[in-house]
Amino acid sequence: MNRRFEKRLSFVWLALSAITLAQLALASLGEQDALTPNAAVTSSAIVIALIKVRVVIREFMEVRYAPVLLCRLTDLWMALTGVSLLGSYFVGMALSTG
Amino acid sequence: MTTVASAEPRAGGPDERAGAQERARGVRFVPGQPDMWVFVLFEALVFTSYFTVYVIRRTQSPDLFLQSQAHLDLRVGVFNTLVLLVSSWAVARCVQAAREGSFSAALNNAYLTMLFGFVFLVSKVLEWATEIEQGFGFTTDEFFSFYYFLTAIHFLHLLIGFVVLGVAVYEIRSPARRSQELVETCATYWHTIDFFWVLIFALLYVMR
Amino acid sequence: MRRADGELILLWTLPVLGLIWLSAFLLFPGFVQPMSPAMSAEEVAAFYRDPENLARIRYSMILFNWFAVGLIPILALIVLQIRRMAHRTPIFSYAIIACAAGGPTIFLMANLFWLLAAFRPERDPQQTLMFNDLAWVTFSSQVGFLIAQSVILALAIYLDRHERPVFRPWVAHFNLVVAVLLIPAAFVGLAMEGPIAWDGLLSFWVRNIAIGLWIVVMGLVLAQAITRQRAEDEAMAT
Amino acid sequence: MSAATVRAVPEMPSGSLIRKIAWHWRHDDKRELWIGWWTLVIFYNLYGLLFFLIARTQPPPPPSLAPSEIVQWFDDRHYGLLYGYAFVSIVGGATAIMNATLAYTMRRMSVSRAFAYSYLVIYALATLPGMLIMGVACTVGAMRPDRDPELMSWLYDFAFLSFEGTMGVFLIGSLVWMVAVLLDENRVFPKWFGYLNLCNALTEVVVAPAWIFKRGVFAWDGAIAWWINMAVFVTYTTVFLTLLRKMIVREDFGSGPLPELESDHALEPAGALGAAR
Repeated sequence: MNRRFEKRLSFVWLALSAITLAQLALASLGEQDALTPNAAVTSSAIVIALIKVRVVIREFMEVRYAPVLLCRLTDLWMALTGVSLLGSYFVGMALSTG
Repeated sequence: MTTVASAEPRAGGPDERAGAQERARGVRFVPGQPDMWVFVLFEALVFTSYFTVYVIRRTQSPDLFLQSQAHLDLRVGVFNTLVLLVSSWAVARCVQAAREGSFSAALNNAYLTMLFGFVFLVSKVLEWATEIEQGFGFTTDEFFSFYYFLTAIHFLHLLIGFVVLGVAVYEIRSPARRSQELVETCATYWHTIDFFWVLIFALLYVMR
Repeated sequence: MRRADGELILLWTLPVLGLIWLSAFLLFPGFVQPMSPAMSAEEVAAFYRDPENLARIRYSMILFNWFAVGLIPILALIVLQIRRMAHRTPIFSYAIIACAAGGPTIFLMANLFWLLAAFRPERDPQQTLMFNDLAWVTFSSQVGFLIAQSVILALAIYLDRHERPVFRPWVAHFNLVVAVLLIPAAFVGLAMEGPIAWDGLLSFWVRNIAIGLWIVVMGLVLAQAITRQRAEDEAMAT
Repeated sequence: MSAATVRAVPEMPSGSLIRKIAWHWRHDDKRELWIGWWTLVIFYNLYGLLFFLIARTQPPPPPSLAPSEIVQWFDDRHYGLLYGYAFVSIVGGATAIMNATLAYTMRRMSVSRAFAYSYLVIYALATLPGMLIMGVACTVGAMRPDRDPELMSWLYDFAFLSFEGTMGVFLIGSLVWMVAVLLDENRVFPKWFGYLNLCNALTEVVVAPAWIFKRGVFAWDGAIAWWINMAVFVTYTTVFLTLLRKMIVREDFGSGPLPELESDHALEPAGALGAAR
């Protein structure tokens, strides 16, 4: 197998796993107030998830090497997801508390 | 638009070899059938809409959702994520090996993918069993309705993923078949399940 | 034994079916003088509770159940005749198969509701009334598949490019007339009395006579077509 | 399907629409397919008109209504229900020719006839839970507004649960079509349409909780069980009507691969990505 490519895949996997474990640490840091809504935790969770998704799409799914159109479409979807999740979170929270 | 199609390798035959040459020359290509990407993007939109409905409902009663969420074990979610990431890594290696013609390595990686997919299934079933034992069912409250709905629809995608991996194994096993395009198409499907889970994990286990 | 012989045997089930249908029709006390939708819940309940009626309702509906399914082989024969027509695609024969699956199922549902009403006549009159309504509405208003099979058959005949068509054009015209006669019955929900009500002239008498006539006429033209097919097969064989 | 006798075919007349239609009726080789296609298009439009505007049973009302509110609901749309479902039962049989046309696409593929036949029978049965049972229940409900409210409530549930909850036929039907399209080598439909069938099939699974919930997003009027599913279904239907039209234009009545259209060589993913958005 192509050594360079294989190394790259393994590195990507390590990075993704590290981020996931970091999320575990992050969440256990603020464990005592797990029962209060926390916009920072929520937005970082969503943003980190989208970064991970983008790495999977770019690297594992090889969109990095794909025609520009496909890169744009996947990015467009990620942007849409980010905006609608964060948007509905903040707007919804503002409406329900305000 | 035409760039997608013109670089698209047709299954088997001289076209595919041409595709491999293009790759070697660094020409941009769509991994697998471009058709599978229609599924990925369409299904991704459907999931985005499920997620959005979930977040909106959640903001309507944040306390209820947080209290119920506290009954989930974050470590299980992290374990699930890691397992699916390994399986994604294995299937990416499988594609790469098949591309280079080392089919036994490709086959081993495909089996590895299945193994980790199976570990995910088992851990999910165990997690559901624990929740149900503690008295948290599909109709317990709104959070658990969403929890079971999102994990179950993802589970269903994963079950279909085993059929898809079966196709990949079937292609790799016989020298008479070995359509690189189909192997890549199957891998694309599997990665899609992986990144859906990454989002579900963030929304069900981490978000506050 | 030639293929057409088996088809003739299937066709001869039609007179038997006709007999079943006629006896069931005469036996069911709600048909000879069709039940009015204007009857009150108590009247409907009394109708089912009358011991003489009750036995007749049950036996006639059991017969109707057989009759509905018995029509499927006849539709299959029509499918085979459509296959002999000069079309480019099997779409029309497929469509009649679809009607054969859908139509009798509707008839069976109506049948089921009548039998349910009769099974425990001691039920609350309101419930008996509801089952009775469901039965009559399903039976009368669900003419969709019957209309469709007539229209599709007519289309198939019009588009048959044979020099000697399998069915003559008048069969197609006849089918279209039948389809039109079935339409008013779809509106039974709108009237408690008058010609549209389910015991009325249009929804009951015209509709049912049209269906009966369709069965008789299609039986005769099918017999003619199959006999001709048999003669042609024989001529080819010798 | 014996071969048509060869006849001299006159030129298609220009001018009035009726003369053009008459020409197609007499001479167009694909007239059976076009009858099927137009039936599909007209039917789906009528279906939308009857269910959404005349009977007003879509978008669905909430399952959580009390019996007295259900009586009110039937009362509010009395004539809409009675006329709407009367028309539904008149045109309902048109599904036979529609499904026959779609089954024909599977017969034109390089796959076993089993696919076409299963599709045909599955969708012939789908007409009942898909609309006819609902029509009967709504007609019976509307025709006697003074009926016992408890029974009205039963009729209401019968109507909507039969309509929304019996998705097995559509689930298996979509899967049959998916497998046929993916196995086909005659290029009757592009492969992405096969995958789109899977998306549609999955939404038919998602509607299942409608049997369990009386309120919320999973109930029969919920954001997930109804609105998102409807959006997917409308996209799916629009896509297959477009593809079917293209298939009829390409049809050559042979048994090998269908010829490509000259105008849109290799544009397959373009349309697809457009539909996905």
